[in-house]
Amino acid sequence: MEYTIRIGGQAGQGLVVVGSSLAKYFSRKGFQVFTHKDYMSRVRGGHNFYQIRLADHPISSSRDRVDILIAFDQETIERHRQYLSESGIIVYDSEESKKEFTGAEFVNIPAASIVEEMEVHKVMANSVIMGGVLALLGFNLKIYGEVIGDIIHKSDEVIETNIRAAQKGFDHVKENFSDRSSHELPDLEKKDQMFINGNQAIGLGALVSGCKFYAAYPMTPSTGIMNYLGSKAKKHRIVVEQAEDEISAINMTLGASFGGVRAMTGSSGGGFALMNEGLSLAAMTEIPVVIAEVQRPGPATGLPTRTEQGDLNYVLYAGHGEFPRAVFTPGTPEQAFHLTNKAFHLAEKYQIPVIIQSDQYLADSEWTFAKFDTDRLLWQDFRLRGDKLAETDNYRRHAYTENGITPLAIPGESKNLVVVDSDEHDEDGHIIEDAETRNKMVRKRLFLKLPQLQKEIEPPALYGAENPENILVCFGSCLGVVKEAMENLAADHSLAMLHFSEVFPFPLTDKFDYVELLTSARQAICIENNATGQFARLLRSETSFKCQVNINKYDGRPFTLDSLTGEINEYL
Amino acid sequence: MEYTIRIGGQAGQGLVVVGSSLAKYFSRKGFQVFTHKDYMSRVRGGHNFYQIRLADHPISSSRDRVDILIAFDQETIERHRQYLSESGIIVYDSEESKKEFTGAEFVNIPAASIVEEMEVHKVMANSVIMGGVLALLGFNLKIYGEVIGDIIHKSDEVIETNIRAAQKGFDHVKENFSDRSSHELPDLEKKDQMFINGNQAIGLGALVSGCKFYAAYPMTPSTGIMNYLGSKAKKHRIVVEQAEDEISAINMTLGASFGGVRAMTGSSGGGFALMNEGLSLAAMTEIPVVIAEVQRPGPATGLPTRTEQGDLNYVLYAGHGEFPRAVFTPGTPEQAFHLTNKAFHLAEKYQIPVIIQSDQYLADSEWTFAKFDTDRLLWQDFRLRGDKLAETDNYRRHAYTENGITPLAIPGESKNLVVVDSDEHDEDGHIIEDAETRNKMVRKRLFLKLPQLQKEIEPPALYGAENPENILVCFGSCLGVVKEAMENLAADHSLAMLHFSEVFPFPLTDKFDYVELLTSARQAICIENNATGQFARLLRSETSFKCQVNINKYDGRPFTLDSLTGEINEYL
Amino acid sequence: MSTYEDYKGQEPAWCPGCGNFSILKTLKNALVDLDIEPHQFTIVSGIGQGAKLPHYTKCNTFNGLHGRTLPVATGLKLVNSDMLVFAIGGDGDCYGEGGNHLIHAIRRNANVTLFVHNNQIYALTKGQASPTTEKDTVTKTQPFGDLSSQFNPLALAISQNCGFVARAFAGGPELPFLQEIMKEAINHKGFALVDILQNCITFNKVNTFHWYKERVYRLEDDYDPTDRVEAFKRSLEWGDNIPTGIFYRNDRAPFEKSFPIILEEPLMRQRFSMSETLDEMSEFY
Amino acid sequence: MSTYEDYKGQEPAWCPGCGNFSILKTLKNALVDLDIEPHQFTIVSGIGQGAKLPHYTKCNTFNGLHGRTLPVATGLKLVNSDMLVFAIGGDGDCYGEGGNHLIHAIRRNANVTLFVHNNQIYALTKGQASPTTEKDTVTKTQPFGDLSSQFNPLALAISQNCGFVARAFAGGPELPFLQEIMKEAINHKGFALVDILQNCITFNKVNTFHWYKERVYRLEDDYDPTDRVEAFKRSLEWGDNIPTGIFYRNDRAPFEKSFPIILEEPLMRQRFSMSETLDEMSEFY
Ligand SMILES: Cc1ncc(C[n+]2csc(CCOP(=O)(O)OP(=O)(O)O)c2C)c(N)n1
Ligand SMILES: Cc1ncc(C[n+]2csc(CCOP(=O)(O)OP(=O)(O)O)c2C)c(N)n1
Ligand code: SF4
Ligand code: SF4
Ligand SMILES: [Mg+2]
Ligand SMILES: [Mg+2]
Repeated sequence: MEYTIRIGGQAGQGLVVVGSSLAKYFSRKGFQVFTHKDYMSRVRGGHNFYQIRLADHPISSSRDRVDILIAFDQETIERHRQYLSESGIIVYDSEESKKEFTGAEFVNIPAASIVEEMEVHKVMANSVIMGGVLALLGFNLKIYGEVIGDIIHKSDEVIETNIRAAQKGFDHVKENFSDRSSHELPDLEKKDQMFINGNQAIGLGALVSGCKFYAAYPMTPSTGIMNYLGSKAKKHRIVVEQAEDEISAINMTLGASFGGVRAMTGSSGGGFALMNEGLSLAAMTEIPVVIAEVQRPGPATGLPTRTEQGDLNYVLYAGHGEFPRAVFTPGTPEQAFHLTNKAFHLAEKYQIPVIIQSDQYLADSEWTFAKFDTDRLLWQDFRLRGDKLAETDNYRRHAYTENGITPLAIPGESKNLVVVDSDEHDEDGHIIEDAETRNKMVRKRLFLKLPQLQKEIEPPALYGAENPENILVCFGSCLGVVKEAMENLAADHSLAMLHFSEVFPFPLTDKFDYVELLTSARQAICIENNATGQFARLLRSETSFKCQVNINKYDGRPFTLDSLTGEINEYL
Repeated sequence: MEYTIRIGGQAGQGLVVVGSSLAKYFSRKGFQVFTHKDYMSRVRGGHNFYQIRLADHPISSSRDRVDILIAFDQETIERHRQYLSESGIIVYDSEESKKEFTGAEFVNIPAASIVEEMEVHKVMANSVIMGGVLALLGFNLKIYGEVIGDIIHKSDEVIETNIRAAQKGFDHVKENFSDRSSHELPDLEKKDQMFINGNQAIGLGALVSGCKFYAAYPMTPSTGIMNYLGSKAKKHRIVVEQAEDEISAINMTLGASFGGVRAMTGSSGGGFALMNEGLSLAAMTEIPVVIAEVQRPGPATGLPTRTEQGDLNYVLYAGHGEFPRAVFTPGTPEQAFHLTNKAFHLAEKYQIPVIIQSDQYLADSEWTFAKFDTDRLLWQDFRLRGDKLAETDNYRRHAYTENGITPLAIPGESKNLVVVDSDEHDEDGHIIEDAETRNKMVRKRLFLKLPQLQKEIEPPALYGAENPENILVCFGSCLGVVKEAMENLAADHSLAMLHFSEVFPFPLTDKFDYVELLTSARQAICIENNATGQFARLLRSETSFKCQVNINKYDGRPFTLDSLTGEINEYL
Repeated sequence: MSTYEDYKGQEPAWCPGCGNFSILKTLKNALVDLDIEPHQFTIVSGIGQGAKLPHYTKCNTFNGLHGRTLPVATGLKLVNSDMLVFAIGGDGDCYGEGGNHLIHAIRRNANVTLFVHNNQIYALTKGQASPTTEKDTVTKTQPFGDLSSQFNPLALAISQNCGFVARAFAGGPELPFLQEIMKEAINHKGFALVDILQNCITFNKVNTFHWYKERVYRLEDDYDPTDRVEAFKRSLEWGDNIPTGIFYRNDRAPFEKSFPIILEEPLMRQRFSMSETLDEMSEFY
Repeated sequence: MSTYEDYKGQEPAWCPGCGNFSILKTLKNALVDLDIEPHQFTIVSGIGQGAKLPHYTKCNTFNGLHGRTLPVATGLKLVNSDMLVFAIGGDGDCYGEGGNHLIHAIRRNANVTLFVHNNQIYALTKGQASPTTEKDTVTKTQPFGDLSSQFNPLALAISQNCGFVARAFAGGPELPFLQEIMKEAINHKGFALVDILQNCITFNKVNTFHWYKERVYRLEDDYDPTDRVEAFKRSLEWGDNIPTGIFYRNDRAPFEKSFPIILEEPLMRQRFSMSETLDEMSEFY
């Protein structure tokens, strides 16, 4: 069993509230849910949609075909009717669209007049629609109030009215479209299912990792991370500060980390560009920092509310000079959560910058998951503080050590001085210019740390056949859709996929020789949400292996299951 | 015949004046000269040196062994005595060093007391020393006044005094060290030899290419480009503007280029970092821009006055989003001159950003060259202006064309409107969000231009044997030293070298199959002035070819001939 | 003669009721009054709701990066001193991300007219505090309230001796006044800052149309805009009574008039001849 | 009790005769007077000649990027409100590259003391004009002369209601006065700007030691530093007579005191327990 619901209309009409309420409802009922948002860079008007896929089996992508189209305006009908599945339904309010449609697919719910009759605020029309949709799908309204309460955070009275409105919509459908409304669906076994998007997962990951400072400048689609941490700032004692610009954001973050707390910043490509000098500073001063780079299509302002994987090369090599960094490209909110945790762990352990690269698709897509496994979370306080610090004499911030790592002392908490410098420096942190010290410091900062860091990196995940003829290769947010596409095609083809979520330092082959696997296959198909195949290029520069086929998409939209399956199939 | 002269002392003692006067003198006499500077990031004190190599045959690097050490202080003697060649000489003033040395290598020139006797400014002591050194080398003082006049730009009287002082030094040596002073050297055939460093060559290249606007923020070692253009600003009508920061610099430059002139900016790594967002903007708006990135060792402030090739990856991938660019890495001032010209040509032709990457070593090293071949210079006005513009109707800034290039109109000079946007846009330059236009624009900006651009790129230069067993691979400023090292070793080994001065788009193999050459050799040795072998990595990512050996230097100093020769030899 | 219709551009993507519509309309009216044709001026804008404006009229346009309007405008003005150059951005654009450029644009005094759509909020990014947001306003990214004091653009401009400093409200009866100020600003020879109070109906529920309307008043007829200290004093007024009008003006020489090489002819019209430069090579002999 | 010797740092790499030596010495004296120990304070500095200062004393040091001292200082102060935080930079650093941060640091009002070594020139990079360079000064990168008007840091600070605004001259007889101002600035609870006139003997041949010495005078004893308009007026004086002293002060609440979560204990001393956060996962059920 699976359905795709697409809710289309203008910005400001409440699509997101309708969409996320429905999605959360399905998730609570124990279904697997996957949503994605397609919205314009404007506050009112335009055309946006919110898409929900729900199923009783694991899903991880969006489909092109729509089973229920909820049209908030006529444009939605015009644009999306073509995608309707055979037995698909279009839910609309003929008064709103100022037009009555007669096809069998149309379900007219007079939501506006229903709320007028009820003498309640017209925004309640959305609840009427939701009630109707739930009826069409064969759900009941049992936990509807609970869900809507969680989403809109309003008074009991308002929630009560919403429930009444939903009931009206529900009844309307049951009465007038009994042929279209399914039999009542049983609840699935109630698990503590999480329903979470990529931005929230990064925020939550930071929270549980002890992030105490987040400075950033708003930039779509990264702002959700700041919003999440902002919502927890009081309760969990996090300083969340909006900087005057991104340069300030990263420098504040470094000041905070230097001061003794775990600190993070985030932005999208344009803001990350402004942080590059600070990134290089973090490296030189060996100050831990975690940076989230949530991509949107570039260059420049590009398509601010859309998605792309066009900044991979950029985060790999950003910042002048040579220094170690780790770059993670999570494929799911769950990976985003764990990799954010790992990012803090490695940043603190090696005193390096760690970048989590996401994109609008991952940031805004909600998934259902079994509760994240908190036993896997890493936490260790690597800072030199308390008694240990008090007992330290003659602390030297950059003292040479066997592994290149000098314990990072908290300034001000002992007589020891903590001195860092953006110039090349000696063990004490003071400016030097001689070749010998320079060589030693490069050795400490770069050559000693890098191999250790590399050992921390997990190899790519393999899904599908073990000795496949065809291998799909991808990284980051393509995971879900490539995996489902592979599953679609696996019956007829010898097929597997490799997904890279930890891309730098590039994974070694000792735990899993994926290069051997790639070389043995007949062909490797690299699938990327960008124009130039940046991951394929990285793979080649690290392993000399060149993928035979590249599938790229760079129109600002994510891959969808049906079209990607078709495209891959052409090469099989 | 060849000599190496090293002039050491503190900042503020006038080493550069002495060094460049001598060097220019030798160049005017028809000798081949190569100089390099080693100086600290301070204005007074510390230890600096200026090194001159002169020969009657082509040279292109610095040596470790010194034939004449001019010591302005005792520290110079202590530091550099160990590098003295067998018959080497140390010129010093025992009064200045407060110590008399007795070894045969010492030539004491009491410059301070000579000028005191002459009752002239004590800075003239430097001329005394120069006169003495010329005597030691067997030169005469014939054109000394002319040279010193060109360097110090002072009144005839001052120059006259300098000449008299030099004569005193000359006479002093002839009288007291007749055994050490060589026979008079004949002038070599007087050619119009140029004597020029990398920064000047880029500035000159910009000037002759019609650069009319240069905005930058001072940053060592790139400031010399701005200084050069500043010195020509009035005469050649160039707006040279110091911006409040590098962000402003690149945005001003784009405003100027949009307005209708050839425009350029420059910085070192840290400033370039701040320009990244603007770089991406140039790409999106299709505004031509030339950027000079003159490297110093990083990360962060690093070693501000020293050299490294650590930003190669950075300039290749800087800026968010995907767009075409060209990156040039000249190996000599002559190449810097021509590649700057080519940079302007390609930037205007394809309406893209072009980056010239240099480094402190190339920026500050002076070379002698036969007069640059001006017949090779490219110049064509690609802008839509004048009659052609006046006749244009319905101009659309980003109109689709067969080759992706839309003529770039000058705004304000006709009724046509010029509209550019950092958002994704339509042919008119107005904001769009639809997938179809996005795809077309990526095609126009990136996919149509890139192959044409790639055809403009010259393959690497091959020097040495034709079917070599060993190939030295390098890029940028390593050219000179690797070439001489190869020549040193060529007698005993089958050896050649490849030098890449146009690295992006990476050269095709159709004109010269260097990949074939590399693959056929027994081994390729990649020599880079950085820690991580960035060029080797680029080569691999583009060709899958992996160099067998990497020689890297990252102590902030350039390779020198003797030690590099030795290091290469170990692998042969 | 240009007419209002000549300035018809793309369909605005603003919320119905947004103050930006009034600014757009008023600017067009000012341009008609001044008889400026679309190709005679360039709008350099940033990123934000207000910054979309050039697309909604007809003109040469450089819709650049968030915060970076003024450097672009300066570069353009320097190479084409015949071009009328306007810069348009939001309060976040001009006072947040672009704060440094504002200081230095004032110092340079290029003949650029800056119109700031000051809605005291980051609108395009959905409601974060901007530098001009009232202190202690709580938003999603200001969970403890905006703890910084409110930025005062007029006082800053006056502090650096900006050649033209004005404020107006883009609302109903004040639009003719805004139009007059726009015209004065455009006619001013040198850098001009016009801070325009603009209601954002969606994200700023404090400084609403009515909030502004109740508070704005005009500087007195006998107010002397050449008195810098008095101007400073008046620029500090905010709260129940918000003065509007031209606070300060002076006649510093415009930046581009100080470059001798572009006095006779704009740079972009000067023809280049490579051969005239080749002599410079001899300097290196 | 700390003594002058406790602050002995690396050997300065400044030119003999540079005004920076006086600033260094005076700062050390001020610290001795205030009995601040080296580990109790952090100097955040930028890049430039003056910005090398922390290496030449003893203290916690964050010698960061050119222009970026204030954000670093703010971040540090927010996580360690017990730390005394000074920011040190040059005129290029603080008023050029870092201009935007200055505006917003003033607005935030974190308890950070900013000492600007204002030598009216870019010294470390060898003599380009800085924002405070006298107009029309010709340098290699200002071939037409510096065509921008001189930046006025005090007026800017006063315009944004900076909590403490002072100027002093780092020369001979004025050093005790500088020392007093430094102490007042350090004791001020909130953001303090101290603009220090410092002679650069190598690159600034106009504003020399004697140039300053002949011109500086002290604000009158009965001068009232709480009068913002008067302060503004006095901040405009420059030329033959250059006032020094505390121009303006107020008692705005310091930024870090407005964050309820760090009032009881500095953030970096608060212990984190992962288990306390795990409940937040249930919000996503
Ligand atoms: C470098 C960069 N940082 C952040 C953004 C995201 N961004 C776009 S508009 C904006 C703020 C908008 O506020 P304002 O300038 O006041 O304009 P308004 O929308 O209120 O008119 C921000 C933060 C961006 N585009 N570029
Ligand atoms: C991003 C960046 N741009 C430029 C520089 C080069 N730089 C170093 S110091 C300096 C200016 C120094 O002037 P100032 O701040 O006044 O300090 P001073 O040397 O005069 O004390 C510049 C431009 C840099 N380090 N970083
Ligand atoms: S969000 Fe505010 S500023 Fe933006 S268009 Fe709507 S009302 Fe106007
Ligand atoms: S150059 Fe100027 S500021 Fe720098 S140390 Fe020398 S005198 Fe001082
Ligand atoms: Mg705004
Ligand atoms: Mg200075």
